[in-house]
Amino acid sequence: MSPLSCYLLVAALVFAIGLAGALTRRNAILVLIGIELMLNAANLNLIAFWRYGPNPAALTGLMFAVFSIAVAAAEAAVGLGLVISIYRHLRTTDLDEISRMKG
Amino acid sequence: MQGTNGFALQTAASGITQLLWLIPAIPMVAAGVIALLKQPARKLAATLAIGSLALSLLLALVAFSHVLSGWTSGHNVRETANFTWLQFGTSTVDLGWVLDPLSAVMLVMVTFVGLLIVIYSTGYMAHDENFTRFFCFLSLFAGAMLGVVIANSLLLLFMCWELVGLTSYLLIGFWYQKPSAAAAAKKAFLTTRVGDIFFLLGIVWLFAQTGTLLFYNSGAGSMEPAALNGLLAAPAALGLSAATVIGLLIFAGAAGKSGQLPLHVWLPDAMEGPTPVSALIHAATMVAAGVYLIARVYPLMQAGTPAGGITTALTVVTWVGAATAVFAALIAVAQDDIKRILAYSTVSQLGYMMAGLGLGGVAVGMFHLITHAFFKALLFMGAGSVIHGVHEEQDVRKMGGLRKAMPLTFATYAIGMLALSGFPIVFSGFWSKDGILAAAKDAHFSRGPFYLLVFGAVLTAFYMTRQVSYVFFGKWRGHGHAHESPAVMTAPLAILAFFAIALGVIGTPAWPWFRSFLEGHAAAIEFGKFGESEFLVLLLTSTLIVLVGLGFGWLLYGSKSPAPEERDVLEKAVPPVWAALRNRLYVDEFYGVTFIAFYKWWAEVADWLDRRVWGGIVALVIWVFGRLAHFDRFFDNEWVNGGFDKGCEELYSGGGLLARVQSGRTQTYLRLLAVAVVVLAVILIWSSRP
Amino acid sequence: MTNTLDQIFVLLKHWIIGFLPVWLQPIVAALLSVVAILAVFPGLFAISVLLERKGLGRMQNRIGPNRVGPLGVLQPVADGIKALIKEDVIPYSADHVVHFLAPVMLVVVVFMGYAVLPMGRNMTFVPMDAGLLFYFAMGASAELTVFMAGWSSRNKYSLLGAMRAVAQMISYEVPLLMSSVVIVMMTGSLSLDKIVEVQNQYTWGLPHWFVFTPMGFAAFVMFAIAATAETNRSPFDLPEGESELVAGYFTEYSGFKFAEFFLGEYVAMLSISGLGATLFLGGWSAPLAILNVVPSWFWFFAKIMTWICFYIWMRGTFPRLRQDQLMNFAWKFVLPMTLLNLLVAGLWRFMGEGFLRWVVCSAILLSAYIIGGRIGMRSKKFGPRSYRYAE
Amino acid sequence: MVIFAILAALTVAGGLAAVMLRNTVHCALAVAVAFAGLALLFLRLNAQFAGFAQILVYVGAVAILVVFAILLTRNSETPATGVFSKTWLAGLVIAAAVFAVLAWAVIKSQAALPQEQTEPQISVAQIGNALMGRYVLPLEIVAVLLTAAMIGAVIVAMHEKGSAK
Repeated sequence: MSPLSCYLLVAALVFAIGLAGALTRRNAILVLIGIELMLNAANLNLIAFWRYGPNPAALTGLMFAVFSIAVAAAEAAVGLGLVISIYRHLRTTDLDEISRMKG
Repeated sequence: MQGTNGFALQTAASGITQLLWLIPAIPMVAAGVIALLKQPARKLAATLAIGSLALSLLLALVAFSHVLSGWTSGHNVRETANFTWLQFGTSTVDLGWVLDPLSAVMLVMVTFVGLLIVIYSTGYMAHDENFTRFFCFLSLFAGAMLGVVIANSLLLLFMCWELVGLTSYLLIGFWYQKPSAAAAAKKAFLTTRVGDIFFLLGIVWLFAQTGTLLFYNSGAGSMEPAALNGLLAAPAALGLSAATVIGLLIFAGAAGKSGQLPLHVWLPDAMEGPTPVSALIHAATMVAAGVYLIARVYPLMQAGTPAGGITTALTVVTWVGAATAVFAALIAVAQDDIKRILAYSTVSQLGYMMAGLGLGGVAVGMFHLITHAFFKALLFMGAGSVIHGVHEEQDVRKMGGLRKAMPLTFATYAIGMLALSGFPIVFSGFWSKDGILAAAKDAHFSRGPFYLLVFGAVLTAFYMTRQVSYVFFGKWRGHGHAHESPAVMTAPLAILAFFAIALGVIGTPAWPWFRSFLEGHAAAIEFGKFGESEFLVLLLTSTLIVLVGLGFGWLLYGSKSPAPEERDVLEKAVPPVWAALRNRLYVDEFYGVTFIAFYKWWAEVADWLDRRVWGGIVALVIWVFGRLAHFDRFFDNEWVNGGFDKGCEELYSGGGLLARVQSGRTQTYLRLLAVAVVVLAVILIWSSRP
Repeated sequence: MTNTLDQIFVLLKHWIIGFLPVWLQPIVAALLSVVAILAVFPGLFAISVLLERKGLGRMQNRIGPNRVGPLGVLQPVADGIKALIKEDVIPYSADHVVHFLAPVMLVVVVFMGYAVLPMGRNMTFVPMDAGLLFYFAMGASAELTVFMAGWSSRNKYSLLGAMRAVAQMISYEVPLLMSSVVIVMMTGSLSLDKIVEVQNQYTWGLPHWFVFTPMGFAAFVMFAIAATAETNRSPFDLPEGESELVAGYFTEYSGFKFAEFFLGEYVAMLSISGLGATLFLGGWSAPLAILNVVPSWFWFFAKIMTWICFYIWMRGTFPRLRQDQLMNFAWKFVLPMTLLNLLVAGLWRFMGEGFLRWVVCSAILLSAYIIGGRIGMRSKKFGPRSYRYAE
Repeated sequence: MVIFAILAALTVAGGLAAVMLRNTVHCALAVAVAFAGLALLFLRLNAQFAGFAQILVYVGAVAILVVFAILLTRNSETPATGVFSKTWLAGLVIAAAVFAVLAWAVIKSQAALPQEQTEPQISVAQIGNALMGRYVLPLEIVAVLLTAAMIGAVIVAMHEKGSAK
């Protein structure tokens, strides 16, 4: 059981947890939280691979993680803004009730 | 004249040559700007048009002086500025412009006359509500023509050529609310198109043969010995060399534009346009374009001249020209519309130019072109002034005695008329026509053209006299009363009148300045020539001709004033001939019964095919399918429908099932996504395992 | 001699751990540093509280605390005892866990900030490569604790106070970061020790503090303002504006928890003053070359206390802002100015040595501030206080 | 290894709490804990910069944002109805499947994974140089993205009458 695989397993677990949250919760905000968790799990993977990868000096994985953190911040801002405006229009954030886009 | 041999080629482009493109560009830009103006901005539009043309004139003069200085200092200028426009594969299409005596002279003439005409039309069109549009077209027209003049590449020339065609269409149909104007515009456009098709064929062939469309390119151009010899060597159909055939094709285009015999029909109808337009088309720009084209490609036309004779191409040119000259002159005799008379005279004069080109070389034809440009512009603007003065009346029989009403117009018009009919010594027309006749006289292959041209000259003098005496002599037969035109219209007349006289000086046999300038050898003054016998003979002959024409005309029409409804003198004399001439020798009708009728017949055939044959087939098919459909319906009702309805229900429920997937629930989508990820990952790992 | 005096604490630490087995030494060293920090700063907290109360008293023509001990110097002790023996009331409907966690976490994160502050030559607890980043990370997590406190005590005053506090802290954290980025640009390092090192050199006996450069000074002003707001000090103390919401987010706290908040707030003040001193005022470096005989740690604490006095003075002077004024000021004046500051810093960097860059940069900044100030004053967004809501 | 175990446990616990707690605000706080744990894991991996950035961005900003959103959408109180959607079982199963696949992949490919090696010493200066040199284009793009996101968020969340906040 090499340390890298430990990190990868933890990341996988966190990812699965986030996915479960995103799939099972009703509240849109909590779905967003789950998605954030998934993103972070991915970041953990990136950094772990960078750390144990063949060429850490290249900084590739680290950079990727840093950028994805920045992008995730933007994503959170927009997502929550959307949730708020949805709430303003529909008076709810319950995803089971929000199905206007029905085909 | 031996093509380019007379020239010490000098292709190092000087500054003015580099800037030559500005001359057409300025009016075109002005046109573009004017097009953007609003209707009320009349002053600005006029200023722009005049200013741009004045600028072009300035540049043209600079260019001319450059050429002139080069000539006087002994070496002859032919400067080209070429550039590659397109490149496909190994072959390139080059464009460029050339500055040599020919183009220089044309530039000055076109810009000058054009400028005068534009100034004139500010007065003539003053009351038209589409003032700005008119000036936009006018500038564009001038620009296009200048482009034709400077072009050093057959392709560039063709572009501007087509532009000229387009603008002529726009201008002739300027009063498109008049159906006749619209029709005339269409006619002009289509007729010239016929010629242009051949022209284009010639261009393509030339390119295929020589690989270049440049005229002069320091030895590599298509008008230069190397290419020409190649063309001569290349055989074409029925024993003609490629050079000849290409020359003829190009001539067809020229004939279209300059209204030569088979294609002249559009020119008289073009009178439907505003008079300044007629002046511009007939004097300076459009019709001149054809003649200029022939002059431009002259080396090609006369390539491989047999000893002491002329080439096939030039022979054709000559005969067509001469025929046109007489033909049009005949028709002109029997016209009543003041502008139509002038139109037909233009056609005939163009015939002269062509004949001159064919027989006497560039110099002769071009000289007549220049002089004619001036006095024909003069005549047209005079006619315009008359029409303006008598309240848009165009029938000469409804005029008369105007010499008192509008003296200035009368004076200038008389000068123009005398110049046109070639009154001896003082008028430029005399010398230019004289040159042509001289060339025709010692044409070796046949005397025919000479006699034709002489006859045409007589007729010219005759119908001009008729017209003038109808318009200016006798007593006033119109209604209302005539008034002199404003100064803005008469001033250009005066200027043109001056040139109509003065231009003769540079073309006398004694001092053939123009010829030597064009052909590029020093001009010598030798009054001795006046003494030489054959010159004197010719002089006397043409004088005689003119006097006969004038006298006959005066005899029949002078100062007597028949009432409009009264029949014409000639009509009384020889009714059938008169009728024929009156109806323009039935050319239009001829076309009507031949080409147009053919097309009509063909259309009917096609129509019949459509109705009967194809229609029948279609009907048959329809019937068959109808039967099939009946059978099918039976079949359906009995067997299919049951099953089909079932299937529909199935599909419907299936759709409902699918629709449930599209539930609008984000989580559902997310779930599907995750499932897909799982499946893909499994596939990936499975496939990648050893 | 001076050197020993300068390094006295370091030597002390080494002397102590000298007695211990090697494997124990690093742990004990860390523990010693922690203990030192935990001892010194609460002490400073007590002093500054006393200072504040007396100073404010003087400013308001009162004597201030004067009962406990000579001239009331023992007042803080009395306060501490009182806070400790007071009953710890927890509202019935409160969210107990969070309610308990909030003050603890606040104190923790605030103290963690000290880990990277260089308090003297070789006196940085953890000389970290990304020290500044670490400090701000801690500062950012303080906001969460404030929210926890406000939300957990199920009281609308607390909640409102918390929201105000969080909004204000977020808004002013941006200029705070930006203004210190200027220093980072000039030193090319995030490590606070490095920053101090750069400033610890002298020409003609004068130090190279960043406050003495144009954009450094501008950043210093902005930093001071932002720091005041970040620590919810007057005039930016709306979150605990007693006239509007009883005591803001710690309304429902009493006894020791309240003391923790109180402590946390002052310690945060001290630490952010320390950061400011480190960034702009040359940290532990002496103000004049000749004064290097005085130990470096003295200068550090001296600067902190000066800053504290400045705070107290401001509190005694300025009236409180309105919420909208606060926000507009943050986003429409402070932030743009700090951004401009960044540009100027870049300019400074690329104009190279010489007298010119001084003129240009100061000119740009000066004009910007004058114009911006004028416009700001004219607009009623954050202009001079208007009483349209009062009457 | 022990420290790693602790941190991993902390992270996973935080994540689980965030997903399972009934009270929304508790979930937010728990997720903040999870973020912090991840940050510490980053530090464990010598990714100092990334770790602090993680704290600064997630604990400092995203968690606060989430909390704000919760309060603005009146979600701070525990809902009376179930907090899990009707189809929670399916979701759970799928998540489990995903984890199973991932774990399987990791364990299967253990041989291929690179082994332990010397800790890379990365100074912030190096990262800065990389950001300004090799990764300057992504940096700029991210900057643009963040600006756009900020504006977009403001516009989306703004009241119709146009007063922000």
